[in-house]
Amino acid sequence: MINEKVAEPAAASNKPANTSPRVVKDAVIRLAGNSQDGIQAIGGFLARLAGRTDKDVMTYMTIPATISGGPSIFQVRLGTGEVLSAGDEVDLLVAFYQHSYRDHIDTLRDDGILLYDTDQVKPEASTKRMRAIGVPITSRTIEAIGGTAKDKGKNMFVLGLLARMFDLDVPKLEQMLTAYYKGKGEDVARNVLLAFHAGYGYSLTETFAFRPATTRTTRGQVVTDGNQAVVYGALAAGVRFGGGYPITPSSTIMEILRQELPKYGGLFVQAEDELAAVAMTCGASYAGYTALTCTSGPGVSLKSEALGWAVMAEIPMVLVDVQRGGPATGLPTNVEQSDLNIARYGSHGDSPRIVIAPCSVEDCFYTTIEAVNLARAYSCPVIVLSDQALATRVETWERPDFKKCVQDISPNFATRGPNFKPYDNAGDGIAHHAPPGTPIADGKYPVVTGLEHDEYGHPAARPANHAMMVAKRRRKLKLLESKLPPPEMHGPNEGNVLLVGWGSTRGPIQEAVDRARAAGESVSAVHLRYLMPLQPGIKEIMEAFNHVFVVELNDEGMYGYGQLAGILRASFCDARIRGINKTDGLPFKVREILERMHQMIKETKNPVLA
Amino acid sequence: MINEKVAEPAAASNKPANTSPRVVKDAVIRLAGNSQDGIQAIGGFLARLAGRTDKDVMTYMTIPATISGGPSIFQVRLGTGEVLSAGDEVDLLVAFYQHSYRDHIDTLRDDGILLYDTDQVKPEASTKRMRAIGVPITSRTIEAIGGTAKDKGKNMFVLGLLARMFDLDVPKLEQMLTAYYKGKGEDVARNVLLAFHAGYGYSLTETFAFRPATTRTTRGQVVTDGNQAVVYGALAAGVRFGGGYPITPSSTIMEILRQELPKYGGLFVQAEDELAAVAMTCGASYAGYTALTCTSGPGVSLKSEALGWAVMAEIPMVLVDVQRGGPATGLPTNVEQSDLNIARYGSHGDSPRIVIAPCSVEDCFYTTIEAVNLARAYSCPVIVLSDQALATRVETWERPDFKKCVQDISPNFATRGPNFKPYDNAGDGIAHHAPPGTPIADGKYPVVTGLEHDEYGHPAARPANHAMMVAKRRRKLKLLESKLPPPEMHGPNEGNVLLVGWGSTRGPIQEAVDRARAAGESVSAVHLRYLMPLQPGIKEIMEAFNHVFVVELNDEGMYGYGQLAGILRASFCDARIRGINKTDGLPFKVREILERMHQMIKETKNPVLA
Amino acid sequence: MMAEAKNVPVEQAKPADSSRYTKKDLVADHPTWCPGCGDFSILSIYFKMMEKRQVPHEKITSVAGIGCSSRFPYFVNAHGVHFLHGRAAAFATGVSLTRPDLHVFVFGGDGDAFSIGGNHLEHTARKNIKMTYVIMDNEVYGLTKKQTSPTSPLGFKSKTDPTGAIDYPVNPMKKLIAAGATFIARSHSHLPNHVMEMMELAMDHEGFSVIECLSECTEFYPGAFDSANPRKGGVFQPVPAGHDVTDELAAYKLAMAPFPGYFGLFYHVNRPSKNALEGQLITEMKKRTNNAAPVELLEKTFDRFS
Amino acid sequence: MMAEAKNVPVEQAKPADSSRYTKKDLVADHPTWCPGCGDFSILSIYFKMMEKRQVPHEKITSVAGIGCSSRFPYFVNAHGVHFLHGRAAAFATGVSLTRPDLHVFVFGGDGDAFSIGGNHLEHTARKNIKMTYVIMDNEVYGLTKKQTSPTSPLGFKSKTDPTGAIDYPVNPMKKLIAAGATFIARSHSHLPNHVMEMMELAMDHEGFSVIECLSECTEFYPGAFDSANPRKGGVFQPVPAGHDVTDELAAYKLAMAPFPGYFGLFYHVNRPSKNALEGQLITEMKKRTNNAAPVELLEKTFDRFS
Ligand SMILES: Cc1ncc(C[n+]2csc(CCOP(=O)(O)OP(=O)(O)O)c2C)c(N)n1
Ligand SMILES: Cc1ncc(C[n+]2csc(CCOP(=O)(O)OP(=O)(O)O)c2C)c(N)n1
Ligand code: SF4
Ligand code: SF4
Ligand SMILES: [Mg+2]
Ligand SMILES: [Mg+2]
Repeated sequence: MINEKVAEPAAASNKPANTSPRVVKDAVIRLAGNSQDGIQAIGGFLARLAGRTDKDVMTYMTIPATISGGPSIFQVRLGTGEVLSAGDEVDLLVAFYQHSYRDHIDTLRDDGILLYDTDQVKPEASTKRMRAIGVPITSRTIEAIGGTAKDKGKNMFVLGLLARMFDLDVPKLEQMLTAYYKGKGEDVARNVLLAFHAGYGYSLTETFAFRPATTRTTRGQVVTDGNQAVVYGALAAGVRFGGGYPITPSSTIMEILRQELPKYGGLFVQAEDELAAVAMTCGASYAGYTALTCTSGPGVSLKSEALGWAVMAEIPMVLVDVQRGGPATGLPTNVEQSDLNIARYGSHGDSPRIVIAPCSVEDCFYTTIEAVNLARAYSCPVIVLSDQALATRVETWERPDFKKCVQDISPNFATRGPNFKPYDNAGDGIAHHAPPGTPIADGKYPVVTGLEHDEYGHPAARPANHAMMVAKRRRKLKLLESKLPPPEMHGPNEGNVLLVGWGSTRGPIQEAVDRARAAGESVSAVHLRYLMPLQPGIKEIMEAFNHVFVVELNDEGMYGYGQLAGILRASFCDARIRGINKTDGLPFKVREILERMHQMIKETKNPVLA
Repeated sequence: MINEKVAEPAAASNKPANTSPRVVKDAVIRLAGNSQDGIQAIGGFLARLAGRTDKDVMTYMTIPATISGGPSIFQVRLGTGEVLSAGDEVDLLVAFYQHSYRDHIDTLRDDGILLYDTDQVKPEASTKRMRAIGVPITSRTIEAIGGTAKDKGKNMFVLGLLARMFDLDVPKLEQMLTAYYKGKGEDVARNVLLAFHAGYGYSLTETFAFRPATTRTTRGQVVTDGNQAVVYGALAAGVRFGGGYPITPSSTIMEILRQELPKYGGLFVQAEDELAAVAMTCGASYAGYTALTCTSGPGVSLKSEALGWAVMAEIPMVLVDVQRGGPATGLPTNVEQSDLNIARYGSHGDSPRIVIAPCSVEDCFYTTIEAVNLARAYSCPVIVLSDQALATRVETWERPDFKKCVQDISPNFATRGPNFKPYDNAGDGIAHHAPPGTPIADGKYPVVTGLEHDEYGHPAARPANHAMMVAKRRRKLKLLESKLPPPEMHGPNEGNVLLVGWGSTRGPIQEAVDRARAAGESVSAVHLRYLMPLQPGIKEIMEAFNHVFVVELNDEGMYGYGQLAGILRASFCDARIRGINKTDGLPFKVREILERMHQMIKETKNPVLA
Repeated sequence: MMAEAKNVPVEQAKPADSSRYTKKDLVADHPTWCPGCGDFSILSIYFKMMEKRQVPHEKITSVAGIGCSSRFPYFVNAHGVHFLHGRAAAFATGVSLTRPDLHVFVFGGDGDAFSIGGNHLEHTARKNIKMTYVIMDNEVYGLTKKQTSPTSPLGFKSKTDPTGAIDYPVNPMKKLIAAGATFIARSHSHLPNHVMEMMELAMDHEGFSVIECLSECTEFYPGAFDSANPRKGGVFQPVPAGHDVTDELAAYKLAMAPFPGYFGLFYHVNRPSKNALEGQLITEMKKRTNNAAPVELLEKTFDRFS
Repeated sequence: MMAEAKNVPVEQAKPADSSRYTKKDLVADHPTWCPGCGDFSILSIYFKMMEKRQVPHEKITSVAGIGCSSRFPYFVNAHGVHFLHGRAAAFATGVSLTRPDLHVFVFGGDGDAFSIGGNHLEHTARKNIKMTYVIMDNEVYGLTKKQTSPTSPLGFKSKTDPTGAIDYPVNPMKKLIAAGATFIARSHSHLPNHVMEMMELAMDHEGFSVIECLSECTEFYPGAFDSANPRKGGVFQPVPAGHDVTDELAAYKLAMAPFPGYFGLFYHVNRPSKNALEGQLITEMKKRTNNAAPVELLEKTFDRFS
């Protein structure tokens, strides 16, 4: 945050602001207006700019839950050096309207800066220590580009103000603006620049400069949201068919794939419903093209039957679940990590499958590639647990090395057999299918089925056969487990408190660890990327700490622990495993994690008997 | 078994059989033929007869997996005093054909009796010590009723033989036969009796008599299978609407309800699929008539979305899941207990619901009534976990006291409000709905929804509201938990080994305990009827034993324990909880439980560190 | 329950507060629809019709699936349900068959009705379950922000067909006629009087009545239905005067007319509703068992089991 | 893949063992069907047709849902899939769209196609996905032992309608015509030559072809189709000579004939299949991006992201 980085302590007080730019490591900027004001665009340009200037960025946006407009915010955290979370407290609040001021002033940290439109906002008496800067945003924009266009222009005026305040790279910004708006027509592009310069020209007393960063990447950085990262991960992995049905917040995966796949010789089908979407995904995978389906919320429940079929038939395929608030229709535009149980247990019968979760936007890219490869290597469906926060958040990440990660997974039609057994029980127990079009040497062709079957795929109700096949489907996951890397630690391998996390909460958890350690506490974190099967060494890691708290965005359940915690307790029978959970539909704040952690430590007399 | 009860030890040898009837406590009789031979009918009549003569009976039948005919068996265990399982070993094998002899001779216990058709079967050299009795069943039947009708008659001839062999109540049998067959025409009924008497007239050297039982019941006994018990439980509970879609082995619930409900002023709809079936069940329940839907296997997966809706909307309804072999299409006509996880965790999001499991055919009746009442009391969907074994098994049980258990649950349309809040968060957190047709005093009507909502049922995305409502849906189940009785023990409250069971495995588990204790071992069993939430006191019970084995008909999973075991380990973090599992699609044999138990005890050096 | 339900028929059940109500008594949440959304007019017609017909306030029951249009029940101050995407008709079936004292209205969009809900719509129609289903067809997915709908015309540019829709669309009228629906009408939300007329006819039909009501999505498919809107220079073509609404083939022929096609009552026949048929079955069975009470019935059955 | 698939077109892919094969090379498990089940004849016609047409053995692909009829793939010694109840058409869509070198056959029952699978059937038809779907209609649920099917006639006594079916049944031909299927035929398993003729025509159709083939369930609905079986004294009524198979209304009129109705080709038009349309889209997009390789494409895209 800004004042941590302030050169002279004085700044923390309320004395008249100085004019020389102060050097900062990062800044959390919240733009609060209405969804029509295009504040998303401001955030987008700031993020893109950051990407091009070796700054890191993490954004956090709320999508209005209602259909028609309404209040909306966009929060961007710009920094040099890895930015882990969107930031708890706001360093700079830009308030477009009175309601923006009212609803968000509390998020401003002490001594933070309030930038408000004097034409719209009358700051109310507030005990908060802050530096309030009024700018006639509306009227100045009107001056710059005329009244009619003003609504389109205010965001650009503010972008100009921010460029001035943070000494951003103006030529680069101008490039981006013209590149982006020229499509929309000459006059639009002109107005955009007029408004931008009017803002940049406005003289501000408060200015900052980001501490120069040492370039960390050779290939440079890119800026995407999580769903885009999933899409391009799938394309790089060689996926050429997808089936889906629209549902928030997963829809953009389908929408972008629908547009991109044809260029790659593939296609994406918007099915009539989720049942058809997953069925055609099974079909394409059976045909030799390991395929992907994506959904959220209710769609996950609807796909559980076919997922079970893929487990039984041992067909590789990938389901990307962009988790949202549940149950039922729940909270479509909020984040939750409450689909872990259904991902592991969501089909009838014993139906073991692979479950993995990305921990950042960048990781969405690599996790999707890995999902495709695990599905193929183990002839098993793989569920990728992303979530609404990852999906809609824009982050900068190192541009991938496509020469390395792009792969061709087109089918192998080489003759198989003789005596070809797709479900051969010998060895590792992994099925090896021959897609249709594959000749079988002895002319005895296999069948792929959801009935219990013999090694050739033909129905077999013999008691011993079912027991054997159940064990076979389990055995291959044991093999995978044995090959998994130990989980990633953040902080020392032993100490007082271990925070366990999975998925999108990694950032805030690691930042919590950093803060706690900075404050002299003995706290580490371990992040689980593989949720079925689990990685080796977790038990040992936990045993090296006094307290084990599993941090999850899901319900603490009837006994005070969440979904991953329940799985870990079942696996390791360690009663110290407890949960730090919340279900308010928002990502964890670093503060929330630390407060809950301190409280639970206090409550624990003897952790072993806890 | 017979020889346990033999008067003189001599009988266990091969000396010429004596002719005076020997007194036995129970007998396991396996009839092996083809499905066309009507051996089911023999078993049925024996069961009914037992019901009318204060004998207990438990049957076990295999349904041919293929569509057209084929080999089939029916096993009936007759006894005085409670019969817990269908019996591991056969005391009397009736073999109609050579294949019947070949496939089933191994199930005959040493010194058991083989009764075979000399016209069809040539006993092969066998090391087994047995008493083989050949009877020209086919030709004698032909003599009795003529060649053409013989296929219809053989089963009745055999029934006659058994009546003679076990000194059964012939007048009662004749009554039943005439009552049953007169509908099929004069000649049929006559042939049936001719064949029966021919069999009864055949002079046998081996005869037995059941030890007289003291009548245990005042209302007398009835004979039904588990699905029938569910149906009449639902009718007694006041259920007047059901929706379903055919699927084995749950179909008969739908079929009988379809026939019975109109007499009660209700109806059952065969829907176009499971999604519609559960949807209209939700609809009827919303309309004020707590309704029931039933399914198996894939149908459970398909219903998980709407179940989640009912959790969120807090609509009472009952889903009866007659579990079969999974995953996917799996083994439709075999038993498995592998739907516990999906019952608890099968919907996306945090979706807590109530899960209970009956342990016998009789219990299917009372569990269904309880399910209806829990659903209404907690405004929550309830899942009843029956299975294929319970569903198709015929048992005798005490006739229910309908005056006591029949209830009227028709809706309450009394005016509600003012300020009516169906989702009032005050107090126990249980929703109280007003069905349509209910006036609201202040004219402000509620909405029922699957979106997260405020107390009036209107959509609310406020972070604090979601957290509150999630807690509310959890809180009411905590309340239920606090009201549950401690689980049922079989055997002393402390000792060396505790067997934990749920659902249909209760019989074999308790019989295993009895056998082990008879052999001087310290073994007890606890049976869990409530699987979500769990009953109080389980932890304490387990702590009073050295070994805790959870006996389940599902996969031992990746870590050596099944689905209930996993839940118990998560709840109590007791590493001694391990699994005795099998997935061969057949009910547990008492022997299988004991063998596995002994093996696991041997393998365990220090149970605490196991 | 069909039986029980008879204890609370419409007339008897005059509740405490069912004195004559007006439209504004039916207003609930302010609709979250976009300005100009066609759904507004259908909502106000529903209010107007109820005010006119004075269905007892507590008996008004609106059921919906998921979609912009499906938020309808939140905006009506009466009993209402917001169920699952595509399953509203099946849910309403459970309500209708257990509650002869109610006439359920179902509201939802084209995706809800023809994509994910297509099968339920068809089977509810053929079984002739008593209810009125108003399909608010904007030929696009609104709530999820502009994907192709089964009714989107060929060439329609959406987020899932950026170069234009290529899948041959569903023809709602053909589908409903072939499915065996007994009351099938088509209307246009920009012509409120016509919508009102169709809704009243539908409400009075003894069985399954369905109205496809074109309802413009001003946000994602503006102007979609101008060609049938006189106020936008379009031509509103009513079903020809001579049309015989009991002639299935003639109705199918009308359905073949090119967009924007005809508006009005395409098909209307009287076939016993499933509600009526199940009612008869109940009456018969109760007669056969001479109206035995549940306890008696169960005792009799269990006599056979012992 | 559409692209890749072009690398293995039918002609090139002559495999090691694809020398001319005979019917008996296609025989797998002995069918578990009941004696006399109508499904036997459809199976042997499939063998006969394949023998005649010599589709390369490794390219024969049969997909099914769940049901007696759906066990079909087990009895065919060729690539086959036994998927889920009602979802065979959706599964086959995934196979068809990724594999232009195959012509997928789907086999299943009336419950599979019209009850649980009704929506997939309809959308597969309107999207005109290339495949041949043979619906083996016995007007009853066979595998689950005699429940009412959507095609069971009124009055049919089943375990779920002990007093006779009361739900107005689906009319398969009407449904398929209204859905926009491009090849619609009707046949009768007791007339093998007719079935064979229809199957061959269907197989050669460039799009979605569907045959409703009456196939008697001797176990649970014996004699159901005798009235159309000359050998049982019935009358087999072929589609009238003059019938124009491109005339939708005429086809619908034929579908209105009372049971047992007409047999033969009801409707047949050429509308580009989704396979073809998606193929064009791919060609276009690849042209626009002048056939850039995946790595290039991704680099270009990520230039925009940086
Ligand atoms: C099972 C399921 N799938 C998908 C969704 C996401 N979803 C909500 S509404 C909708 C379609 C909206 O289109 P339409 O039914 O035409 O209603 P409109 O918004 O246009 O009025 C979709 C796909 C969902 N809520 N549930
Ligand atoms: C999701 C699901 N629901 C129900 C079933 C049970 N089931 C299997 S086949 C079948 C219907 C059989 O009828 P049909 O499709 O006409 O085929 P047939 O046996 O008559 O050839 C049903 C309901 C299932 N396997 N899966
Ligand atoms: S998005 Fe379209 S359908 Fe939805 S409210 Fe707005 S205008 Fe109406
Ligand atoms: S039950 Fe009917 S459909 Fe099934 S195999 Fe037998 S005859 Fe054929
Ligand atoms: Mg729409
Ligand atoms: Mg059938």
